[in-house]
Amino acid sequence: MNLDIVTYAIPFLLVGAKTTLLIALFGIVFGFPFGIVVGLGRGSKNRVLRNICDTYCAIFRGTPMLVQIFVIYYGLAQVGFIRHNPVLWWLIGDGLNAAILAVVLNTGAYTAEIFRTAFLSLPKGLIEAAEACGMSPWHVFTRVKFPLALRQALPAYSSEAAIIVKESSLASTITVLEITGYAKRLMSETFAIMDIFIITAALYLAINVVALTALKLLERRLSFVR
Amino acid sequence: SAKDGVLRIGTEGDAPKFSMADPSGNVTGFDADIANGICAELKVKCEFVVQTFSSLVPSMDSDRFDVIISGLGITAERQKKIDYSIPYATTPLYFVAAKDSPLAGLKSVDEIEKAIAGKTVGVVTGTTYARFIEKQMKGADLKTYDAVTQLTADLANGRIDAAFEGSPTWVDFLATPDGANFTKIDVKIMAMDAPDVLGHGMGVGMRKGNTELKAKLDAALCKMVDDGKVKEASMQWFQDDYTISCKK
Amino acid sequence: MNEVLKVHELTKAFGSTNVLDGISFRMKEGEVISLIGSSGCGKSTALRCINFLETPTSGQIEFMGQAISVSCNKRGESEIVNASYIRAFRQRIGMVFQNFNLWPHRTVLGNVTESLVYVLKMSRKQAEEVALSALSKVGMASFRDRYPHQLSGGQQQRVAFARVLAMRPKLMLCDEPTSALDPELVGEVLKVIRTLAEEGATILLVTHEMRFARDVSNRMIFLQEGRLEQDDTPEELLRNPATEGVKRFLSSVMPASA
Amino acid sequence: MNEVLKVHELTKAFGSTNVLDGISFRMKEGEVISLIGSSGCGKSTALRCINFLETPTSGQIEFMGQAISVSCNKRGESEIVNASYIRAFRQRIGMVFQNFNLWPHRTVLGNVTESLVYVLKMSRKQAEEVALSALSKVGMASFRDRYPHQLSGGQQQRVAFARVLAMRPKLMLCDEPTSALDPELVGEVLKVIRTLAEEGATILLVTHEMRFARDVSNRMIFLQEGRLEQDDTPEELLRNPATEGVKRFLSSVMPASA
Amino acid sequence: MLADFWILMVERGWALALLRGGAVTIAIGLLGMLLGFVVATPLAVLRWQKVAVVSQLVDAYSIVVRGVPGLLVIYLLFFGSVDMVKTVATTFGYQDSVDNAYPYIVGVIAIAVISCAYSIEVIRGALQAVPYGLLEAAKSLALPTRITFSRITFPLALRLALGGINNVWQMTIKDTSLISVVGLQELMRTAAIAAGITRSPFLFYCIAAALFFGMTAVSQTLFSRAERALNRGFGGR
Ligand SMILES: Nc1ncnc2c1ncn2[C@@H]1O[C@H](COP(=O)(O)OP(=O)(O)OP(=O)(O)O)[C@@H](O)[C@H]1O
Ligand SMILES: Nc1ncnc2c1ncn2[C@@H]1O[C@H](COP(=O)(O)OP(=O)(O)OP(=O)(O)O)[C@@H](O)[C@H]1O
Ligand SMILES: [Mg+2]
Ligand SMILES: [Mg+2]
Repeated sequence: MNLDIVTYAIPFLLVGAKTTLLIALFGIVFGFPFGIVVGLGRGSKNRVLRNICDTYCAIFRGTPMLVQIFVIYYGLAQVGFIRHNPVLWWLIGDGLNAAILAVVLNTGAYTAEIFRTAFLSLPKGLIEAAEACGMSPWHVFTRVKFPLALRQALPAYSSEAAIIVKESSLASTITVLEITGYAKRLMSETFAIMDIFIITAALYLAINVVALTALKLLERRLSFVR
Repeated sequence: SAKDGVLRIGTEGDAPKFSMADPSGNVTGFDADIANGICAELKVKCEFVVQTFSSLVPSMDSDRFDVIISGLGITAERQKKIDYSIPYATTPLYFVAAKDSPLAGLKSVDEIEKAIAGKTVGVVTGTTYARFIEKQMKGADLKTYDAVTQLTADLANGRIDAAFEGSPTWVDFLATPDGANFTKIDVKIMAMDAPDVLGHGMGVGMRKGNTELKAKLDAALCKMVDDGKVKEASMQWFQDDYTISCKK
Repeated sequence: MNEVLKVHELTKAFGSTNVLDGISFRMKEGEVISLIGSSGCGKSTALRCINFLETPTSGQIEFMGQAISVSCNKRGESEIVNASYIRAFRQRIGMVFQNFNLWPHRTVLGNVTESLVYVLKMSRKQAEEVALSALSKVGMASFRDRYPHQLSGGQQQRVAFARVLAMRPKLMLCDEPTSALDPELVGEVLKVIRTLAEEGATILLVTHEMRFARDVSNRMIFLQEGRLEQDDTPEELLRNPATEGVKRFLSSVMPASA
Repeated sequence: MNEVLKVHELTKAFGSTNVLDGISFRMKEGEVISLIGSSGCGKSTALRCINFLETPTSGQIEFMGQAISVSCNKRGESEIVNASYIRAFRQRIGMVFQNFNLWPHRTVLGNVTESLVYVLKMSRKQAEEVALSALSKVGMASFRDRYPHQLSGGQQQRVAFARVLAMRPKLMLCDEPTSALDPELVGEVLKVIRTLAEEGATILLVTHEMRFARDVSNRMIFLQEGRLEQDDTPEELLRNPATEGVKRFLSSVMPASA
Repeated sequence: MLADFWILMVERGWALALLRGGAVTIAIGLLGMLLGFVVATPLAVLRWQKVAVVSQLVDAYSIVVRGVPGLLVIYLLFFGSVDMVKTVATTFGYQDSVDNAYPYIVGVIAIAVISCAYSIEVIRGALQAVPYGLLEAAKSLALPTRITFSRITFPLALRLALGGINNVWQMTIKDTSLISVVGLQELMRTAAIAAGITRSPFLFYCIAAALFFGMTAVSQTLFSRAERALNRGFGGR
């Protein structure tokens, strides 16, 4: 690997890493609770709510995220109403906001599936025990359902977190200069495709190793014998 | 080349007018005409391999094909990685802005540089244009796009104040309904105006160190420039002559 | 004395099989009733219907003057009238499950304090005190920091009992609360139940131990295949079994006392 | 008569707490032994150590002449000598769990046939016949197509018992096999166990029901806090408790027979 | 409008090209996913049983592959091996067939390597969630390890893993777009080329999305059916 290129590229890529982290962080912070709510919606007794959540998940899991991000950024921008509504335009007018929105919507759908099955697999008796002592549905959820489902869902969710970090790279297609955005620019500039690509991958790996290890430690901390 | 009698050519396939792969895999466009011309000169058969831009160079390195003909701009930076033939053509570059924009009527690069400070300018990645904006239009806020269609979409949406692209793009865009509100800023920028950033025009890319192939290609290209084949192709696709004359 | 629970014509079917077949009985404050009957006769189901963990097919449950009734609508679905009472019911009705259902992610203490903090809204400190006093009544206070999987069967059962005990429910539903306990501990639990009853709690328990049932309860209810066959004082039921079913059941139970 | 099981100096510690403290006893073919003791004294752990579901800290288990021993190496880890015998042991030792552990995704019949097909290599048809005959011994044959969650507690326990019964093990370890059963069924199980013993099986069972233990067993072993306090015939143990612990335990159990 | 569409799709042949791309996507996605799953299962079991060294290696593999962009995996696999494979193939005189088949092989392997890493986590998580007592029951009955796994552990874990596997599958089918770098014209790449050349990105990306959606809709019904089957015995909820 050419050392010149490494020293030239890294400062740019580090600037990009900040944006990547920002998108991923927002993606997780908003996407996680959002996904859980949708997951609950998919298990709800209310048929309308269930169908809405099912459809949402089917669409966002069933289509490429690239297309989702395009539709949100380029497609919605063609709708006059959205362009003239300040709040909506703030949300999608700016590449970064649109990227975060897309990441949240996308990860929400996957998270929902992870948690839906986790909730489904909880031993019935444990929930009945909570209901039987008169806990409110909210407390049944926060004190019993969620902690148990979280433990079951963590391994799969850790993958989802890594995916969020990586999918944030699609933001580069809507002009956001995160790691991949800079990488593309550097590649076309220098044609040192492999070198830059490997540095880029190393950055993603570094971020994800931290994230995955943290989640693994959390998983270990929360584990119990069944 | 790896196979006798065949020249394998890597190209993007999704660049309108330059390199267009049709559904059955045939490639047409300016790049294809250049390639076919070269093959005719060398008396070999052309074989196109369509690849994404980012995998063109690694693919050539691993001998998936022999040369890249995909409108590659020649720059010193890139020459560290691959060898180029002589430049054979270059597209004039223009800024485009909304008709009612203060940029619209400007007459020189210096005026543009002053007026564009604080404004957003879009270019397509994979070109040398981003470097040009960064170096020559210091105050501008640069946005990069993966494809021309995205650049023009954002221009039409009003997310960017101006866009910087080759002339062929603008001929098409300004003719569309979306393009009706926009105008070319009448300052023609050529690669030769700023060779250290914009490079020296388009060349054929090849693996480093293959002097024999380079010599053959240079000769073939030079012949094509001289006898007007390049001009012919350029006129056909761009209705303009982008040829760079061949320095012997 | 006040009437605490009134079960009226309680029916429950799983699919096409009737598990409970129109059961009616009443419980007064401070009463202890044992529900007896052979395995699979519907005892657990009856308890679970009272706090609506299982939705009855039809019938009415009246608790502390509030009634929830279930009727069959035209499409054959059960419709609950006053479903909003259910949480209020459950807050004052405690349930000890046949298979304990301790929360595996909480310690012994956590299992007990949970409902104190989140249902009775006690402060954590107060909850711990209450929990520990409940745990020590069943000899489990020293296990406070263990997780359920680190306990023996009998220890788990006692924690499950303490979890409900600590809530001081008006009505306690105990599904075989002593099945995993040694006779010494059964005696302890018997004492606890008696004290509770004296303090005004009402207790409905399922048990297979006739001796225990006789010692602890004011009345015994015998179920057979979902039907209530006899509802009497222990003495009366043991002496004068009302039906053949009761007689046969008892004969295998207490050959000595027969 | 042949010696079937020899437990020698069995010790088990969880972390720093000793749960079993050097237990030794022997069982001859056709013998039924009841393991009694208060909750948490280590009965279940003892059973689980015998078929190595729990690795003992040290000690030796000899079954049908084959011995597996465990010793502590220098680093304080348990080392099993002859670990390869474990499967052979388990093939001929059946275990009824305190909490049943029925497989939720298999029907009642499936739960029983599984080991018949895959361990005893019976054909599926033959396995079903054997399974049904075992199930009918505990009155569960008619539930063959139900899933475990559709059964009452006592019904689940009986299926768990039948699952082991069908295997005709040489040694049966039963952890409170009648805790969820009504007295009538306890009598049935007692009969089954007696028949098994007569046919040459050896049975080690944990129970809290003294009457049942007395009726069914040739010997009773009393554990207290992991130590074996007495190993005697039921009559002897009930009449002459060897230690204070035994005496106190029994006094709460059989006030009538004391 | 409709006429334009007709010309674009039928006369210029994009419809057929998209379908062909879709077929490549399905073939590579399906093979890659299956191969990945088949390899992931034993690895997840080793990881679950905490087999020394192996389990650390599996962990490292899964963290690294999940941690780096999928594109790198493909780049390295393809450009790292293509020279060597070419030399070997040329020596044995199969250069042409290898040239043509190799991108497909690498495509499948790369997708398998990626999906495998994700599947491992899903399966491991599910295995860990199987109540231990149920496995003890199998042990105490001396069921052979293989049978215990195939008849008890796996079906129980599969029920818990199904949602996660479904996620991995949905992700994998879309990850096939990465293999375009080895020169395969799968669905997304075909759409991208069409979008670029015809300057109708919206039309083509949306068609691609619709095709993906169609594929996942089919797989979704299969998954739902499997879920219902595996939930037998757990009571409706
Ligand atoms: N995993 C564990 N970690 C720590 N202590 C444990 C663990 N498992 C069991 N124990 C303790 O070991 C002791 C013996 O448990 P065991 O299950 O053998 O009791 P038991 O005699 O079967 O009681 P019971 O009649 O209540 O079932 C108990 O005090 C229990 O708390
Ligand atoms: N989900 C279900 N589907 C079908 N039948 C069920 C279901 N749950 C319980 N049953 C049946 O209902 C009957 C009553 O069950 P219940 O649990 O109330 O019995 P029980 O009296 O508590 O018995 P035990 O003393 O054995 O616990 C049993 O025959 C059982 O098989
Ligand atoms: Mg019951
Ligand atoms: Mg026990």
